[in-house]
Amino acid sequence: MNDYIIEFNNVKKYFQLSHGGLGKNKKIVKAVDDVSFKVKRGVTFAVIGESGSGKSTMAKMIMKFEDVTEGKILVDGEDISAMKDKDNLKAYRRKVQIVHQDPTSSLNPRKTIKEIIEEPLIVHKIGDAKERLERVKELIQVVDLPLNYMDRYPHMLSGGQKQRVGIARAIALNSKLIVLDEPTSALDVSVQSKVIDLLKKIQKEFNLTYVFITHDLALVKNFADYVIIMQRGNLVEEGTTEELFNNPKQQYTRKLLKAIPVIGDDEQAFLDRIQLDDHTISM
Amino acid sequence: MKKYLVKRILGIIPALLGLSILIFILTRLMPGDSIRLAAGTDATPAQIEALRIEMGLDKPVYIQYFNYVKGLFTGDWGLSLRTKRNVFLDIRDTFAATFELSLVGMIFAVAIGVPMGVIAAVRNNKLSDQIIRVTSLSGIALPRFFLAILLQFFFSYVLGWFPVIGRGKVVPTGITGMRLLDSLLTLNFAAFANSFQHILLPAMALAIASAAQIMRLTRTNMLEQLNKEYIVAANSYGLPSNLIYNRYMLKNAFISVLTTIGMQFSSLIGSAFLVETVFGWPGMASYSIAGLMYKDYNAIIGVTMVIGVIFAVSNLLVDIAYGILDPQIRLGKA
Amino acid sequence: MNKERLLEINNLSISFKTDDGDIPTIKNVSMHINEGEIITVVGESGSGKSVTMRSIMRLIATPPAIYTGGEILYKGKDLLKVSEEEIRKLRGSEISMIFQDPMTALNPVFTIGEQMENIYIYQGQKSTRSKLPRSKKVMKKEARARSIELLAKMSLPNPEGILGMYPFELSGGMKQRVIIAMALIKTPRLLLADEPGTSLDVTVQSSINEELKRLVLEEKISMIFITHNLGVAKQLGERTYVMKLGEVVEEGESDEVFLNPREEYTKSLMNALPRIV
Amino acid sequence: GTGAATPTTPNAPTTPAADDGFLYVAQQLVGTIDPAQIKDETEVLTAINLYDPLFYPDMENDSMAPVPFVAESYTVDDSAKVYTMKIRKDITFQSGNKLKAADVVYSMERMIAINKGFAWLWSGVLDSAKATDEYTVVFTLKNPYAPFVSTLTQLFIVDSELLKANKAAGDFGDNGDYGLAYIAENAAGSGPYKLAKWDRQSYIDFVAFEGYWRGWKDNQIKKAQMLTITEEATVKTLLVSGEADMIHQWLAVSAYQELKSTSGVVVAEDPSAKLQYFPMNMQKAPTDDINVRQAIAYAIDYTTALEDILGNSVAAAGAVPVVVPGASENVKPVTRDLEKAKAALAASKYAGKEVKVTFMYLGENAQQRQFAQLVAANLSEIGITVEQMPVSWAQVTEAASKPDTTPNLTVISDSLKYPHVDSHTYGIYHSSAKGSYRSMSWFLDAEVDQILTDARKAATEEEQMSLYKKSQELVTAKFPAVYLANPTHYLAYRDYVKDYNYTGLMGYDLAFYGLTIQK
Amino acid sequence: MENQKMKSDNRKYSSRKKMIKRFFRNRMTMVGLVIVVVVLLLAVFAEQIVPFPDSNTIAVNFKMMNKPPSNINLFGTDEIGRDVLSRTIYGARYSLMMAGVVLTIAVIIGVPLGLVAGYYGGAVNSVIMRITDVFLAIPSLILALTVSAILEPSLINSMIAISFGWWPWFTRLTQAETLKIKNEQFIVSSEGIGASKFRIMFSEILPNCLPTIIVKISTDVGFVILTGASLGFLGLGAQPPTPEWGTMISEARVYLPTVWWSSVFPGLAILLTILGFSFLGDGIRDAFDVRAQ
Ligand SMILES: Nc1ncnc2c1ncn2[C@@H]1O[C@H](COP(=O)(O)OP(=O)(O)OP(=O)(O)O)[C@@H](O)[C@H]1O
Ligand SMILES: Nc1ncnc2c1ncn2[C@@H]1O[C@H](COP(=O)(O)OP(=O)(O)OP(=O)(O)O)[C@@H](O)[C@H]1O
Ligand SMILES: [Mg+2]
Ligand SMILES: [Mg+2]
Ligand code: NI
Repeated sequence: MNDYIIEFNNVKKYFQLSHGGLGKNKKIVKAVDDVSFKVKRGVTFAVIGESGSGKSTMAKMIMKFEDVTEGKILVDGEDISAMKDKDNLKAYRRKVQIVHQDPTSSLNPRKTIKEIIEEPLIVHKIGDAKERLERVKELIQVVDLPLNYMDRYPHMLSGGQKQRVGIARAIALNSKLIVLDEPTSALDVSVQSKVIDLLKKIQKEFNLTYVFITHDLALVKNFADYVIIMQRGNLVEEGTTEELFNNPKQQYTRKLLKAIPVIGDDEQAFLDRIQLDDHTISM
Repeated sequence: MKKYLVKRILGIIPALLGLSILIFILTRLMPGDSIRLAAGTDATPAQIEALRIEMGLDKPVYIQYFNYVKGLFTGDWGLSLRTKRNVFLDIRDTFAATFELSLVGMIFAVAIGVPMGVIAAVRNNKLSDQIIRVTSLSGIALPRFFLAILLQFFFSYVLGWFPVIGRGKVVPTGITGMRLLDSLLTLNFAAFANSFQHILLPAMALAIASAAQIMRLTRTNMLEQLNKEYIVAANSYGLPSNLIYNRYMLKNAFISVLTTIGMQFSSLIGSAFLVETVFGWPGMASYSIAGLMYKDYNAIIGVTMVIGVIFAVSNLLVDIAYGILDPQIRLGKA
Repeated sequence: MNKERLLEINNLSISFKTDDGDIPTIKNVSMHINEGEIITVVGESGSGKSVTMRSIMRLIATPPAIYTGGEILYKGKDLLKVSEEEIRKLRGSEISMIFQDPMTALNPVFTIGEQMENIYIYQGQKSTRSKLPRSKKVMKKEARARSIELLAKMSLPNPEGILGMYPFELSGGMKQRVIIAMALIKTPRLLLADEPGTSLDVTVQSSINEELKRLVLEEKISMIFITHNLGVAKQLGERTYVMKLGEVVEEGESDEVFLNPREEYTKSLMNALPRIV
Repeated sequence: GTGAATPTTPNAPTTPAADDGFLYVAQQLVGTIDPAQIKDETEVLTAINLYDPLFYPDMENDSMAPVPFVAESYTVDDSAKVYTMKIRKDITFQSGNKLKAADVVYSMERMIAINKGFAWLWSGVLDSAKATDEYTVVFTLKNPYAPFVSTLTQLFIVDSELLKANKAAGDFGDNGDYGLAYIAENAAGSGPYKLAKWDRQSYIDFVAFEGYWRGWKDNQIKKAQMLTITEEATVKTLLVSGEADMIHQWLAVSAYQELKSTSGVVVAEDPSAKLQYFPMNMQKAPTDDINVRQAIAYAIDYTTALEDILGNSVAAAGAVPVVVPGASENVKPVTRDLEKAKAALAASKYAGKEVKVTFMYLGENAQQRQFAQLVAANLSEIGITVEQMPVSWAQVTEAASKPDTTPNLTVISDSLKYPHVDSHTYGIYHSSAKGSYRSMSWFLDAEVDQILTDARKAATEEEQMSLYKKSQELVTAKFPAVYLANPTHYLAYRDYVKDYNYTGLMGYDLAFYGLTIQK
Repeated sequence: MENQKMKSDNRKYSSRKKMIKRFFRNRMTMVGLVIVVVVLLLAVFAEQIVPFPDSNTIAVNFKMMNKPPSNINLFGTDEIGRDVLSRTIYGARYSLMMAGVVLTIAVIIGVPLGLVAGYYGGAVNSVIMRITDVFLAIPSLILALTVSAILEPSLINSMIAISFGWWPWFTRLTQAETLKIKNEQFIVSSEGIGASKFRIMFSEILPNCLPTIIVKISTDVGFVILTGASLGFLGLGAQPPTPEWGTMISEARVYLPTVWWSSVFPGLAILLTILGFSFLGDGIRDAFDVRAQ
């Protein structure tokens, strides 16, 4: 078995704007431009970057919502761009799941929690109605929701609870790889920390790999094992979380770190050591 | 904007082509022996056959269609079975009257509907709102022809305020064929007054239903605007309420009303037929209805195509207006 | 400190009429701000920060809102009692508000210039037909000059160009700066900043906050800054109010509140915060 | 209208639409003003105003019998095939040209060559038309044709010089297009009125032709408009409010009853030469059985139809309207007799079976709707089910073309095509007339055919009439139709309009020249 | 911040109970509901209610032709002597049936097409929407007239004829809604679990379009009845003795203004019904959408 669950090999994704027309000045957006990295199994792999830097595009390519313009993405050692037909794709989607940023808009407002969590099981024809119900109950317990929430509609849940439903749905198929696209940016700090704790718990329990997309560096510090930093479609820096915080190499990374709003004097002191103009961190 | 317009204009062509095929097929499927009627019901079989050949109806349908489309571009829209004239000429003679009526009707509808909608929204759920809503709904809720008869009866016959029928005797020098416009162009105010007096009732009969719809839509959109953050913001800057209502909200609300206006215009022309019949308005109505009754193929197709073009053009104009109002489109995005 | 008291909220209570009956949303909230001061209000989502601020400007529709008690004294005058006319005069000129979401707080179909100009010319007027203090032409010129000045102060490149642009032509950060400029166009005494720019990037957001603080200090404007980011609160404000479920649960000097929280709630907020050290 | 000066209704508008001249409201648009193409009432009326026919109904004696008009006198030779006609010498066309024999010949030749409108009256009949001198025309027929002179009321004389001068390229050899293009827009006649303006979708304006050979009196109409309005309520309002001076005959009967009680309005009621009847398809089950036809004929409630629906109309006695000379007095109207009806049905081959008939009528016509309801109710009493088929006129004409598309019963209103009994005997029941709305009975009978052919050739008037009458008796005995009524002809006008005179021949009663205004 | 969005979304999709509450609170909606219920009851129990139960059959009474309202005939009698009140009550049945059938057909054809066009996008969308445009470009009246001329006049055929021009509106509406909904996260997330296109269209998107569609249906009821009336005006609608309101008006209009009762009463019936359904429609919309309160 391959050590790496995901490999990006010189992946590019270009979008063409203003298509059609009379052929002149077709604008191209290089959403992801020649990016390579590898993700080990069982880790939390953080992707950081300002808005528009290509984070979500990467997530979409992993999910096969978007095709790769150039380069190769291997998941479990398999080239996913080669997967073309419907059955392959369906099988692939049992393996890889995504949790979206906004818990409200990612749940169908006209379905009950049970229906929402059950849907992947139905789609993949897993079990009969009774077995599925058991599985849904189990999942609801895994994400620490009361069982009687099953018949509620999304709008009757709080943001954090909704996000838990999203997570339950993502792990329903026993997927090993979960992409988290800013899963907590819509949540309050207090709720956020609970969700992160839950994610950590589940990760341990089921040995999951997370691709964790965020712009909150403080969160990364607490949650991720490995970090890559994106800027305008390019991968500008990568390393373990420790490395990155203690020894940021790129000016851009340091700017990101400096922008973290902090409370404690110790934190302030930590940030104060980071100099924007040169590479050294004064002790 | 330019690209956007070019795209829109090009988009019209397939629609019109489809329209011509659809209506061509439909007319051929209509029952009734039009040729026999056209020849006169006492005509002999030989007379009928001669006319059939003269009209080209002995040829296969696809050839008839092909000839028809060819004719469209050369101004030969086929002979009307009833008038034995080129349909193009028949429509040309009547078009201006119908168009003027519909246009004035549309102007009335907007002039009534939009302010009413604004008032209803401002007074949301107060008595005046309810009254406006109920009366406007009553406007929608009567068949237009019935409304026309009632208006004519009360305002022309009982009250004697307006003429019963026609476009008036004081005719301005013809330029566009639309009398109100012509009389303005020639500064003939007597003709304007006379024409206006004549057009008022039919245009109203036509406008009321559309006005009610426009009013409803304006009201809904204005209410939606009330909850927009930028309107709350505008209030927070201490701006006068008339500025907020009549400019900040209305301009946004009107953008979506516009689309409806475009769609309404063609249905207005369609309904104009019913109103014209009642008011003896010399427009396309009697021509088209007689065309339908007598299965006058070329007349039906001609009229439908003309209305189709108006539909397309009015939607195009709406798109342009849309673009002017909505900077996002005007400046070439989206 | 012996600065003049600018605004004082005493025991403000507000309920909302809903389908489930009247729900008390703001409960006995008291706050104050002095001339030249910057204070922050923190609290989790739904704790009533925005409602409190908007009620100062009387921007909440009644109904559904009902003022069930308390007073809001601005320079000693109870804002809840003044006429519609008076409050309109105050809005934008004495008290201004910065809206949180730059995407929705600008009217999409008018240029930035038109929108700023309207505020400059018509702020406080009863109607657009009311008599203006100076001729419209003169005022337009003044409005333009003032707008350019403010946009430049907000570090926006090419302010003149921006005046002719529509909101959709600007980036989120630019829009947020424009919104701030709009709030400042009449140099208010009190600025209510409701989480400005939180929907933007961290880096953009922090630079906007810095610029805002600088401008406010420069123009000697008092500011109430709302945020749910404790870090931001600490960086910006001298004093901080912590709100929870419509109540003020803790208040004090910012350093004090954050470093030595007294209330359980404040402590739990602090604990939930991911820390980098 | 001219009535505007003295409004008779308190609230009549002060500015009527037509404030100068006479306003006549017609029910349908004029499609053509070419006398060689005209076919319906409004077109005939237009032609009468613009042109002069060779013969005219005898209006003075209140009769539809043809009297010489453009023709001064005529003689027929012994073979009954050669008609020699003297043409009046005092007629000038509106162009200033003199009307001469050549114009008459040209008009007839043009008619037959174009072969539209009323050409069918002569196209199989006429052998030649020749001008033997400036004012003499000789028509030679292929066979004797009794109604020939009657048909000449439909021959309007066109100005041959004018048309020749204005001819365009066309299919008629030397004659080019026979002036079709020109005459489509212009009048080329000698009639009392000139064409002032023709708005094809709305109205025709006429002004008096000062040089008209019959001259002008003071109170005659010098300016007139024929305006087409299809909406009945509008038509009534126009007359009642005084905007219109005269309105057409096609409103619902109740409208005229109502107008009668309106002050200032006169409603003329005359027995008409129209036939309102329901031909029964003799080639389609179950009306192929004479017993069924008989049952139907006896089941109809004629009294209600005549009194309530048609309002004081005369019961029809067979196909020929009672006012037409030559109508057989042996043919009597059928009256309702349910016993007879039931007995007849029981005697039919459909006895004991479910009998169902189709009934076609014009859906937009109030009267015909009422007929349909009445017939449905009446026939249900003897156990016949009626399937109602409301249609448009186009569909009636199509249905009439074949026996299997022709419904069991159809409501037909048939007016005289020429003032002669031949129109409603030969024209309806001779087998050569099949396939039109007039022959929806699909009556085929060799004996009747022979008698009708003989009638046309008969040497003497007396013999001719007896043959026509005999045919009527033979036809009626077979119950080819439910003969309902010779409905009363109604016409409404303002009371200052005088000298209105109904003779039964389509359009002639409305000729504006014959009306006077007296206030 | 985003929480605010969450809150407003919460309200947009507020619970059924609240929706029902809101629905019943509005006075206009209640008026509408009462009217609609009454009309429906009249339609269903016409036989039991009407004073002259045979007035929608072939029964004739020419002696009673066009009589004004009286104690016996509260709404007067028509051109055949039938009771106008009875016929107006029967008319509810036919007019509502017409609306029901037309809208059912229009929804069955229009909604799936709209879903497919909106969801698939691209060429499929262009083709469907171009065809839709063609139908929209013919005024519905002309289209209905032509089609009903082809089909021979009858109530059923006029329903078919009207449906012929009605479905495009539903296609347009559904397509626009679908375009909006299709980009919501929850659709993407359904795709993410491998749901089929069919499932996404009908199980995910459709339920979210329903409120809009229901509101359109409720307001369209009136327009269908009116279009039917216009067909009747031109002699192509329901046929005698069927007492469909539009046909009743157009048959009776030749007797105007003297005999006003036989057209005015069915006219009022249409008016009331349309008011009822419109108020109801507004109520449904407001119930679904609190922002407009
Ligand atoms: N379908 C598309 N068509 C065209 N451009 C696109 C498309 N999707 C993304 N882009 C562009 O690609 C770039 C990267 O977008 P992406 O959504 O990956 O950014 P992100 O890092 O996720 O930002 P955020 O933090 O705001 O979510 C942006 O400039 C965006 O405008
Ligand atoms: N129009 C309204 N009707 C009913 N309740 C309302 C209304 N507006 C606000 N509320 C309620 O008032 C409470 C306070 O809302 P507020 O917007 O002040 O919160 P906030 O502290 O600003 O939160 P956030 O950080 O999300 O902006 C919430 O529970 C909200 O649901
Ligand atoms: Mg993203
Ligand atoms: Mg807030
Ligand atoms: Ni927030």
